[in-house]
Amino acid sequence: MLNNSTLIPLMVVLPLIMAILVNFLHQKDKSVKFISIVSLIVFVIVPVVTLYGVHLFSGHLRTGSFPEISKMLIPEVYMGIVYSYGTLQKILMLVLTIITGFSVLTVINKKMISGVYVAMIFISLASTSAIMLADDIFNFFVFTEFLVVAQAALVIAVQETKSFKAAFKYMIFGTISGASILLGIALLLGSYGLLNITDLSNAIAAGGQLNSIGLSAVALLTLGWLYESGLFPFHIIKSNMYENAKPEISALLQVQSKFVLVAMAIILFRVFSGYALLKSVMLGFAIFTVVIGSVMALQQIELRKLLSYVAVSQAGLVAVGLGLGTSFGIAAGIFHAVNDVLSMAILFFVASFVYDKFKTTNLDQLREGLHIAPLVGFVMLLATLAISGVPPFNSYQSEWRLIQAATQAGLPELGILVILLSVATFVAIIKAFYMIFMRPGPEVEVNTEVRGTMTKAIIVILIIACLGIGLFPNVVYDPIYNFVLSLGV
Amino acid sequence: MFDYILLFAVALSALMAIIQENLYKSIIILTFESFSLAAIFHFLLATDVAAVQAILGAALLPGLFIVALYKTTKGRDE
Amino acid sequence: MLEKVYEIFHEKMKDKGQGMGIGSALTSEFLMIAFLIIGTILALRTANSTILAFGAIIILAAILFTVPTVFKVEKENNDSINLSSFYVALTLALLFIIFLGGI
Amino acid sequence: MDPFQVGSFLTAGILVVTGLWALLMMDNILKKIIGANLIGDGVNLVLISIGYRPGGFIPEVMHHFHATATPSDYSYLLEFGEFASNASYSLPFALVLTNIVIGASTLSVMLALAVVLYHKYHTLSVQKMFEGDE
Repeated sequence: MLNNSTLIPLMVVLPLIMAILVNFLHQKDKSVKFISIVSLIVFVIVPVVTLYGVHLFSGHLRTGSFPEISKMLIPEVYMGIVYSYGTLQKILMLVLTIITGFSVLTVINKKMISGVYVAMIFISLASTSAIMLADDIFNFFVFTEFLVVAQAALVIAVQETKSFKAAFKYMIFGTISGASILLGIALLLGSYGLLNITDLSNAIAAGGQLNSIGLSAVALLTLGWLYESGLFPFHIIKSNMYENAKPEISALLQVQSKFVLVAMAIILFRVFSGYALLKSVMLGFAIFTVVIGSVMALQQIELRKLLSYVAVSQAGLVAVGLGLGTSFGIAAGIFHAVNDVLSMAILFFVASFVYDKFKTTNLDQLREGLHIAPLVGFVMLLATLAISGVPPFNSYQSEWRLIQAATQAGLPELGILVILLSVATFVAIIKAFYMIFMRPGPEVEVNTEVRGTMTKAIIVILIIACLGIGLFPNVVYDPIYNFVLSLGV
Repeated sequence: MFDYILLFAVALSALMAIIQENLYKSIIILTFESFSLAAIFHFLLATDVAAVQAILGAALLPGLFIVALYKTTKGRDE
Repeated sequence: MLEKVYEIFHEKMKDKGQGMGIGSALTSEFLMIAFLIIGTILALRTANSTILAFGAIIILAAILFTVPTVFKVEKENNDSINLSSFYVALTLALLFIIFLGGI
Repeated sequence: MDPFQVGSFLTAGILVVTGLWALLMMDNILKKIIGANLIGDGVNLVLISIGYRPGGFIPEVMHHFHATATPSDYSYLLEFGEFASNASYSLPFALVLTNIVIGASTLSVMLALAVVLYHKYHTLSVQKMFEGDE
């Protein structure tokens, strides 16, 4: 396990280098296109060929015990950033890079290519991978800040007033959450003198009961977690971001925020292992987000807004699994994150197709789409079934495990709530499906230039992936479950 | 003694910068706050941070704010 | 009974599309009610059965008086920055009370 | 704890609370951004105060210690133990440097957005911007 794997930092460094490179190549569209396609292939290959292990930047493996608490002598502090790469990171990295690739391909196909735009996508990819890999709490913080700026820049690039407003709100609250994460880190550093997550977790576990400084740090970091994953008080801001980005970028943004949710929750569980109240609080916020998200999704008459709220409520469902706190629940939550990201990406790509083809995503103005795009309609129907947990698809497997985990954790009521929520999600999206594709009425204006071959290929590939995971869930689920067991939270 | 006065000055000027109605004055007070903070960093034995904070707080930050304010109030006059 | 509820929703949603709109609003209304009941049971089950009984009755009364809740939820979730700020401040205070107060 | 350190923590608390108040309650968009800046300053001050050691010396400026130095060769250099027990703790300084740079870049993006939003709505009031018609 502890081999010093040199390829691990490439997952963060390569996207950053490529971002700088394509940023310089502004307005040279052909070279940007070439470089992005080549680098995307490399980004997908790197997680596959990397060996599991840890990478130590300028550090050495700690031998022996961790330092005494509250004693900040320099020789005893373990400096140097550590990245660790396990099975969970491999699965998440693969899904993330593949969906990033699909997003960039759609962007290229739409002739919206621009060096800065692709650079921002690459920076957000690098930040998300660093957040998932980092075993160092300050490195994690730095990349969350990068992620906020890059995501805001992706939304700003739409150049509409609403997107400016959404990005401004996102950055204002990003300041609060960034400050609260850093303050939490500062409190931990002050009382334990450590930044490495493994060491910190050992030190806190050895220290016994958390004192009031540690508890304040828990509160502050929890606020940061709520912001990064778009749970309750920040759900409006997050759904505004999804709604006002281009739909193919929203497909990327929701992947990033769900994976950051998982990564940061795992960091919190590892650092404050044995502190049960944290998990209950997470569960409370998660349930609230899920319900509010579904209720809001049911009210919408605009496709992108509807999908945004569905994405937020599904993020809440992932957090429900994590908040249950048993290893079965955590594994089910992470598995649901992977599944949900795939089916949600299909829906956002469909929204992208609809937006290009019919020039609007307002459901009141759309009708009779099935004659124009039968394949897209069929795939959207399948994706709707997938996201609401209908058996042959992947979400069924994870939601079934979520309900089982809730029952095992002694909260069978949560199982009922999860079933109700999948029904609500189904109603919300099937309403959109009916209004776009089935509703009779006069012909709508169609942009005949848009053929959407790329989008169609992407959604077909993704729905096949959904079906594959649904038929063989253990290929994905077993590594996740073993990883969660090895965490021992 | 001087360092305690600086701490007091930072706290007071932060409050003043928020309460102040005139935005130009508010930015000048903010610059003062940043610069005093740099001095406090020096007294807290972090000289390198103090240098960075002094450059950012005294030059870059008010510059950005003044440019933004100029762009916005000029638009109002038109 | 259901016709009456439908009438209420019809009245409230005159400008927001009919038919399917009302159907989904009703779905979300039932979801809210289910969530409130299940949430009450979850939160109070751990305390003791007397509190659970009283709490459930209070919540049922509250539901009866606040139906339809959906429009209130929608009003509380608009895009305004001030409302979000209020909820963020509330959450920060709540987190500190929960963790430091040790409830 | 040293009284100066306590004073720094208190000042940092005032900065954070003031900034949070401005960020959440103020209507003017530039005041909100000033509040964001103040929060960042407060957090930086907390971090720097953690590293403070009363009566110690500055690790970066005074070269009392060099990694390859031995006391016999360089008699004017301190021994490692003496250095380590007297110098202020320099890890937070690195964190603060990073945070200052991130804060400055975030601030500039927010200011640019404020300017753009001003040109759309011709007001600095956030209330009017976010509740005006689309």
